[in-house]
Amino acid sequence: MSVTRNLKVEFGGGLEILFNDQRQLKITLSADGRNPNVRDLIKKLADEHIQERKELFVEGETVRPGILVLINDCDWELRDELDGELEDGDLVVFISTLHGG
Amino acid sequence: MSVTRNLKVEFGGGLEILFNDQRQLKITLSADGRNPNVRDLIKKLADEHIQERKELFVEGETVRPGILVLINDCDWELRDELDGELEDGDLVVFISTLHGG
Amino acid sequence: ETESVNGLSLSEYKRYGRHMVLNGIGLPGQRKLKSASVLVIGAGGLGCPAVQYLTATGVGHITIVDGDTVEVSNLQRQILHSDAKIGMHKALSIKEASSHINPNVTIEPVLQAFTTQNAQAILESSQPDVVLDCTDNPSTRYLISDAVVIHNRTSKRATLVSAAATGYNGQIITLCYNDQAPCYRCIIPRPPPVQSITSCADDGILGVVTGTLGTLQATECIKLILGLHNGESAMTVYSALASTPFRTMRMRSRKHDCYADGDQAFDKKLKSVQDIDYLAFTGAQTCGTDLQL
Amino acid sequence: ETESVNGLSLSEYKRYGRHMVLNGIGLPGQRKLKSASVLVIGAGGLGCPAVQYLTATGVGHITIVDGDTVEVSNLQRQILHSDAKIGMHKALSIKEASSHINPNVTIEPVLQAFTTQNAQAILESSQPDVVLDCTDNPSTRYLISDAVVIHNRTSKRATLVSAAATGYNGQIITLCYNDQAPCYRCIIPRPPPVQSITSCADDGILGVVTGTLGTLQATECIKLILGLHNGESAMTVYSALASTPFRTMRMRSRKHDCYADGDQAFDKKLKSVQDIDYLAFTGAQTCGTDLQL
Ligand SMILES: [Zn+2]
Ligand SMILES: [Zn+2]
Repeated sequence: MSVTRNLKVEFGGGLEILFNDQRQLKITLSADGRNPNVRDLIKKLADEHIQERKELFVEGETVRPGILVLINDCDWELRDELDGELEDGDLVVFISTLHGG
Repeated sequence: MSVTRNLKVEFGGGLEILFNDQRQLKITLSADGRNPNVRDLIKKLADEHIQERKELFVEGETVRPGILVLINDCDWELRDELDGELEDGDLVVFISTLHGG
Repeated sequence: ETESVNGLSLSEYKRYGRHMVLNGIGLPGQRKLKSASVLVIGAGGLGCPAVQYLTATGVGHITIVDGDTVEVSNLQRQILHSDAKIGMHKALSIKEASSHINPNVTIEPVLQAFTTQNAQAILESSQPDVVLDCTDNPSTRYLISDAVVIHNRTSKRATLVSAAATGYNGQIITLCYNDQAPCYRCIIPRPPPVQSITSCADDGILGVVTGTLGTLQATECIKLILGLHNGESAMTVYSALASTPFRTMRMRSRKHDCYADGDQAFDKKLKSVQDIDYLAFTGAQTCGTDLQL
Repeated sequence: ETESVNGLSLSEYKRYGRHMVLNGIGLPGQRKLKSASVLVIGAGGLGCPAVQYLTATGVGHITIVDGDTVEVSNLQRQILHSDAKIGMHKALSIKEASSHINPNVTIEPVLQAFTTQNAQAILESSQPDVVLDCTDNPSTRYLISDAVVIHNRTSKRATLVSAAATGYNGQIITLCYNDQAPCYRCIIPRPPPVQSITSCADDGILGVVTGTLGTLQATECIKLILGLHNGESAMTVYSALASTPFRTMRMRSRKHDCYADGDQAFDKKLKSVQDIDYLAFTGAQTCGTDLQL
């Protein structure tokens, strides 16, 4: 049986450029026989929503260094990182850290 | 039958002073045989959470002029003002408008 | 440095290069900034940082309206003034400071308070693309909004960016963006009761809070001039001490029964700010004088 | 003006009155500000507005570290510099500008880049309550954080407020607040790949965005000195063009396996920033030079 979640995804710090300049996406995420997690979301974004320069978003199954992942305004480290299960309506924000000044 | 809602309430623009310097309250709001609305919330806040100078918060059954009411980051005018029904988990923000500079 | 290419001198290309390279600006954007006119009402805690960044970014024409002179109690937040300028008109002081930030910008100081008497004439002569309300009292806020509404019926539209700050708190809202956008009265139809407004001189204010709000006013203004504004009537509220310091709220549209820009028949419309006693309407004294210790 | 009451002169009472009346400040707060020491690393787009408001508010001792000199391409955002100061050291330029804002503040300019060679000595001699990272490249950000972590093992604790801005975006985070708070490495353990960092000179930046972030750095710093900070490791991210421009996120605590401030045995701890090649670590060149057109 497939479990489905409707999520809001937001990009910041310039990361939106990789996603066709879209700052916000609505994503429907499914997994078979278990709750979808952040690992599934990253894979879906990389597979279906980036045309080029995927390596500026993913590294293996996780995000590249310098990208912060925030779930409902909390650092994903407080919610099991890749294994963190997602709920309907969750807001997941991907932020590229900046260095200029 | 009584309908109950668990709400988050926040105060801003200095209004927190009327509420014992609390910026955030968790409020459980009930109504008999109908969904609780913003009118019920204002009455409960005025009756149970302000000790003095109630007139700086309410005027009749609504808030005094110069207070903005925002439900889930939207102006309450977009949600039926006093008659707007509240859902579990709604965030209601009361903001006093400022004039200094 | 007299050579000019496509409307900008070579030194302007060097000066503005770091933002001209951005998507959404480029040469067309810089030319929009250069030909824009902004009316800043209030040369205090909000007006100083706002003008500072408008000037640095190359907004071509800035009119600054303020009748006050610099006092020592202003200096904890009005960062373009200084001890040496105590007693000088604030609008002149800002003009002087701005000339060091960017000599390419024309600053027009108006050494009077913005009143029912001069409101329409100042709008008429400056023909602003954007008006920044950087004042400090409710009466003038209603006056500015009404004057902009009346002005926009017959002139090039001016968008109004209104900000305020008190204590550790601030607010900013963009008004009159188009025919369906609210004015100040649409958002706050009735003024707050007098007892809820501490007198201006008693209001404490952390200077850096006016800095944040004035800088955000400049940002809104630059976005508006560049056509990068999304046109939403959003209000951002700021509480420096809160754990969520900023909240941005989607606001109502123009109110059809608004006293200033409602759907009334022409002969019922507000026609002149001189018909209104703003002090009586708000019940509050104007202020602008500072705490005397 | 030599008369002093409870540690402040009469002119200081007049100057600071508008914030001394606030709950949480008063005379004790102003005395904390006056005796505080702040180390500002970087005298550019973030450092200018930060120092401007720290100075106006009466923070007593400010050390500014920057080896660069003023160039015309700085002036669209570095609002304390000016055409007349082109070629002058930025740290000296800020000292000069600050003296007009508030002559009561002592500014100590350090006319060198912050490097592995001078990092510990600068922290040692300034003994800061707060360090503001106002730099513009990843190498120096890691260096500053590591140097603060090492410094805090044996000296009065310095809290680190790190901000950055690129294009229309900015970020600010408060680090090293206490033993359980994260350092910069806890938040970003590995630097971003080189190809994701455009070279500094190619990065566009809207000047007013650095203004907002630098002003927010001053606000964090003032809250920290006054004891009004809630101690949370929150990060605020800003996108000037987004419909929700600000988001504040709750961040992780110190990481027990952090390279700099983890739970390693003493002999495995990072002991000296001189043991690290920060340029090799981040793979990026330092920068600070500006777009040459
Ligand atoms: Zn209206
Ligand atoms: Zn760490």
